[in-house]
Amino acid sequence: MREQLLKSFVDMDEQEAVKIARELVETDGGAVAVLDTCKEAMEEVGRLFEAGEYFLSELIAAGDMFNQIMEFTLPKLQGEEVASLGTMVLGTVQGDVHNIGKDIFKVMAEASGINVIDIGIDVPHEKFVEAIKEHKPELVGMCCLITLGVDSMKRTIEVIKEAGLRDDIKIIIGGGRVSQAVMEHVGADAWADDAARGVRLSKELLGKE
Amino acid sequence: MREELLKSFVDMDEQEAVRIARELVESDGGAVAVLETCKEAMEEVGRLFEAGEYFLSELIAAGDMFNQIMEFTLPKLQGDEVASIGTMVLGTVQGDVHNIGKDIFKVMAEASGINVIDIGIDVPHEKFVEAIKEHKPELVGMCCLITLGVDSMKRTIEVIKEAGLRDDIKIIIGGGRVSQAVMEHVGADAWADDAARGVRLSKELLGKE
Amino acid sequence: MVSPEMQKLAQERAARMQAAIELKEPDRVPFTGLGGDIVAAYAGITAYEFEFDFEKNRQAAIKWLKDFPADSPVGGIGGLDNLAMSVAFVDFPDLANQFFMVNGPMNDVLNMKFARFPGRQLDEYSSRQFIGGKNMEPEEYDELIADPVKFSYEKILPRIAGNLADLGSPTSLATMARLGMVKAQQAAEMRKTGAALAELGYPTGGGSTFAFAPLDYIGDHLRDLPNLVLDIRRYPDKVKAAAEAILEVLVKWTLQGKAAGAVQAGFPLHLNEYLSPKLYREFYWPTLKEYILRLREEGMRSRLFCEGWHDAHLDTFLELPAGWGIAAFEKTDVRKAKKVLAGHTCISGGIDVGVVISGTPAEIDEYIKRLLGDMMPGGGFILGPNVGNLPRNTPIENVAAVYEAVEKYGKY
Amino acid sequence: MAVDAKQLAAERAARLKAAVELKEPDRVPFTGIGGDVIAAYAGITSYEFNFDYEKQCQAIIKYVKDFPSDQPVIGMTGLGNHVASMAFSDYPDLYPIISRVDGPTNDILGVDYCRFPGRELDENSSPQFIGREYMSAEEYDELIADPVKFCFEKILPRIVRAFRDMKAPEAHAAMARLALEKAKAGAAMRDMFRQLQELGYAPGGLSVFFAPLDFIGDQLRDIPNLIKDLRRYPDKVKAATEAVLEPLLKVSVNAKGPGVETAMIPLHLNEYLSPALYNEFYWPTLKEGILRLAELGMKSQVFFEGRHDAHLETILELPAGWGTAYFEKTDVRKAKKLLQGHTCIMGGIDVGMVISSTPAKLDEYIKEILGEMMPGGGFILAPNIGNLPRETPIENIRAVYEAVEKYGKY
Repeated sequence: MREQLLKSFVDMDEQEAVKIARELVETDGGAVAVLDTCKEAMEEVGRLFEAGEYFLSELIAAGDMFNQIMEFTLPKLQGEEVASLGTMVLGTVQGDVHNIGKDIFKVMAEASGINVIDIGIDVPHEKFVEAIKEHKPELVGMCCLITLGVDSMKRTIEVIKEAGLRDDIKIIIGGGRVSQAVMEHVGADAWADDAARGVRLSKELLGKE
Repeated sequence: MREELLKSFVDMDEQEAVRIARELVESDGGAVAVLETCKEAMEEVGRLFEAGEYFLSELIAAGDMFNQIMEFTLPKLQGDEVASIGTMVLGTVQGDVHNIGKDIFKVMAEASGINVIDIGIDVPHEKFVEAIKEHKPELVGMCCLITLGVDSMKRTIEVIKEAGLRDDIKIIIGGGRVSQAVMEHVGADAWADDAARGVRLSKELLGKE
Repeated sequence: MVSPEMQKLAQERAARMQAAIELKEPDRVPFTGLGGDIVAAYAGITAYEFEFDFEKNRQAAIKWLKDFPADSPVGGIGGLDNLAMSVAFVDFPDLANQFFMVNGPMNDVLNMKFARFPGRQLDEYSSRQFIGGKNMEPEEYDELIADPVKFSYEKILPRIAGNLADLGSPTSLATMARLGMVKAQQAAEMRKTGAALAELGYPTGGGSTFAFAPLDYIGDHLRDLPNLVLDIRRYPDKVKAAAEAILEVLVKWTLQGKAAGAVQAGFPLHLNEYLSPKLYREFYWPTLKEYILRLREEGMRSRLFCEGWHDAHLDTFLELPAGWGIAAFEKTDVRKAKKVLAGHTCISGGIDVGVVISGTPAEIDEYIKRLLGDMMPGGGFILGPNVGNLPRNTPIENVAAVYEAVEKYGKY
Repeated sequence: MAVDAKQLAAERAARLKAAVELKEPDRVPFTGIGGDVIAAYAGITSYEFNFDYEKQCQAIIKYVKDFPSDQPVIGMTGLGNHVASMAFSDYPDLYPIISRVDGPTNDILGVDYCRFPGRELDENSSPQFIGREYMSAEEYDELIADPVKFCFEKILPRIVRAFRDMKAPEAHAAMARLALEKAKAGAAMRDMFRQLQELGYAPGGLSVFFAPLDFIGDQLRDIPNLIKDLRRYPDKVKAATEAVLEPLLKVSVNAKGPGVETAMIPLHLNEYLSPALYNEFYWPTLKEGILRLAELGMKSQVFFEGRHDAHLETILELPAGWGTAYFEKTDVRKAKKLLQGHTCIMGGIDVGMVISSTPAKLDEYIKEILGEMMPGGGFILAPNIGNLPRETPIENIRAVYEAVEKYGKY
């Protein structure tokens, strides 16, 4: 059953994957099995994306399937603690109000076991600092779609330094306009301009790859 | 009954006048009686207008009553010829497309027994000549509301002269902007800037006053 | 740039008008000047060109004013009253006034039922004409009374504007955009004309805006005059209630003109001539009077152009406070009006256009001399034509005779 | 206009034309680089740049004077109003006033997907498009039956606050106000284009064409929904792309005019789609659009946003000399190997470098890119994305222009 769920999920066969997951989750220990299989499937989809075989269309479809299945699986997991790889505070920087990139990344990050705290779009610098103090995350993710975000990221990281929090966290920047040069310019630890790469690098920063 | 009809008509009591006329017209010879009384009433309204006691509002109301009563009276008159005191060709001159003045005058002129041939608005000079040849009227009425009409009237009368028809007819000009000075300027026989005066002078020109 | 002499001339002209309005004796009799279709003829252009070509219109106005200077400018693009549209958009102060005067190019966009323009519905030498019609049924009085703005927008506008017949359609929305485009072009032209007039020594500030007797709105734009006259008999209470409801909307509309800098409101009176004194006092005058008083509270003067015969209603002016404004007369003899209104109302008009058309220069000189002799003493008088439109082929020597006579006999 | 300005304009136009015709011009045509930085360079806020026509024009003229290039760099002052362009596609004379939403227009219309500095955003942010789902999946059939009528009656009221009730006076007043406002903007633009002509820039601009699937994705269904539709309602999506093609072409023709003979085609969904989905849903109507535009006398300049590497070969299905491929993330060197002599290639300057690098490194960077891309012609140097942020170091920008001057000669 797990094999069929994994295969249908990775092959983007929505009806099939949801059908099998519904059956499996009813069997005892089924919920955990479904969750792990879906995580594995999402990882496989990410790998196919980075290999250039899958594209954003597949990432979005996968994220949508993952959410559908989690809707009837997570309630059954109340008992067992879901092993989380770590916590990430995620937000789109000030002046940028796009969220499409952030949302695709969030689904995949959660699917890979990262506990994501989403603090929204157009996020002022101080709000990042408050979120870091409150949730004590290992990771901070800063998204931006337009080039204007580059400067916001730089200023946000400076404010985090001034608050003496820089060394407690790893910072990854993401979005259409980031690159190695931009990462060095703003002083972040990693960059990704697609969700799959972002999840992979986040796990590396958590020392989990 | 004729007295009551005449009084209610002149007093602008529409319901009453129409009611009495309906009754009277059923009695034999009633139709002619109703027609004569209404004509007399219209003449009285015209006189009150020229005396400054009645105004256009009364002229319009009288014209409206006259038409309502004629609707059920004329069909009954088929037999006896309605004595007409003369024929008039009536039109608004070229370049002027107003008809409100012409329409009020026409109702009163017909009510006073003049057989009016209405040749419309914005009437080219030649059309007046054709209408005169066709209907051989004793009278020609030219209306205009705007000052532009003054010149059209002048040119129309010149064209009528050239067609050798000037001496067979009498010409009366009417409308808001005409006056004694304008009448002499265009070469007409009479002028009137209100319907009541227009009907009275038309009858004078027909030698009927 | 406006030369100092022209600025001084503009101030003199403005002061002359103001003195007359304030019922005083100015240095000379203020003269509004003659104009109309003749301005186009004098410049050798057709009525069509005068209505549709702003540049030619401006040149014609400038040529006319250079040869026949007066105290207020004449010429410029005119239009037909489109009050139903101003009422429909009265909640949009930046637009309501822009839609009131429909000129040639605007009518090409709107296709108004009442409009007749040279070169379009008329030959290219005819003057533009407003042909009213019945746009409302008697059964609709209650709807009009309940909300004149909503009624004018939802019911009347689609019936009178060809391209707004189907509100909410692409055509109706496109029409409004095109109207905006035409108005934008015209705003630029107006500025150019304003500058040209300033250079000819004409005052630019403190202009006049539009106003309308509430009952005339029903007569001209809703029921048509004959029907309204009959309505007054058949539905007196509804006609009165409608006039009251419309008054509120029209005052709001005129005050928008004040906000844009106007100090005077001009009323064209139409139904006045139709009504007996009794009907005039009962149906027409009450809301018109309140309108004038409300404008006065806001610091605005009114100018009433009493078309046709106004003799039977002259005394009603005395119900207004002295100095309320200007009464312009078409047919009522200004001498007769002066006897009733001297020292109370500024009187305007006096020159019978018929005389200018058909008289001789000598007769005209005598006519103007006698007129000024009777009217100038005591001030409070503005000389002008009884009707604003001289036909194209009015003899130019007659026009010159008028101006010369005013020059000769106009000094106080 | 001074003689040398006219001559300069002719040279620039010829330079660009030669590149598009896959020849070697005298110098490499350079579109210049700018964006939000234009306002910063003139010392005004983005809000002022987007809402004050005079300040906007002065800022552009100041920037273009100091940083001359082959096309005037005028920055981005608004967003496309593509649903309105389609809804009114039968009214070509309205195109100039309804096709774009700038700051003042948005104040009048209230377009749902617009965010402007000084309004929804802080005063130094840039205008942003935040679309959402404006059409439900059940409405595909209506869209297919009559896209223009559907866009007018159903979508316009959902995205434009002033058109919530199309019958209401507000909607009609908005149209009149829009025209009046655009006339003010037009007057300022005419004045700016006059000054640009004196600086040696021929008047003109770009028409626009929208890939049918992008129109559905961006303007109607929102991208995530559209992508799911590809699996759930494949036939309807395909039929919809064919149905909207005709009106979209009509919009491009409405925008055509003197000096406006090229249609800009910004792609969005290309980067999202696998080759299979790209070839089944996206490319067929985009390709037909480009071919039909050519028939209508318009060249295409396709802006391949994001990574287009997986679909690069499809460009070879177009006739040689069809137009220009403007790449954001696809490496122009890689594109050149495949498309040399077939397609004019545009791009090459990584905006990230200009923001973060140093003048010396940028000099080297431009030298290297020009060395590889100029030989054989058919290349236009341009930034990979059109918007340099306010804080971009001016010395970096100057370094780019100087490097192009130095190394740009054939």
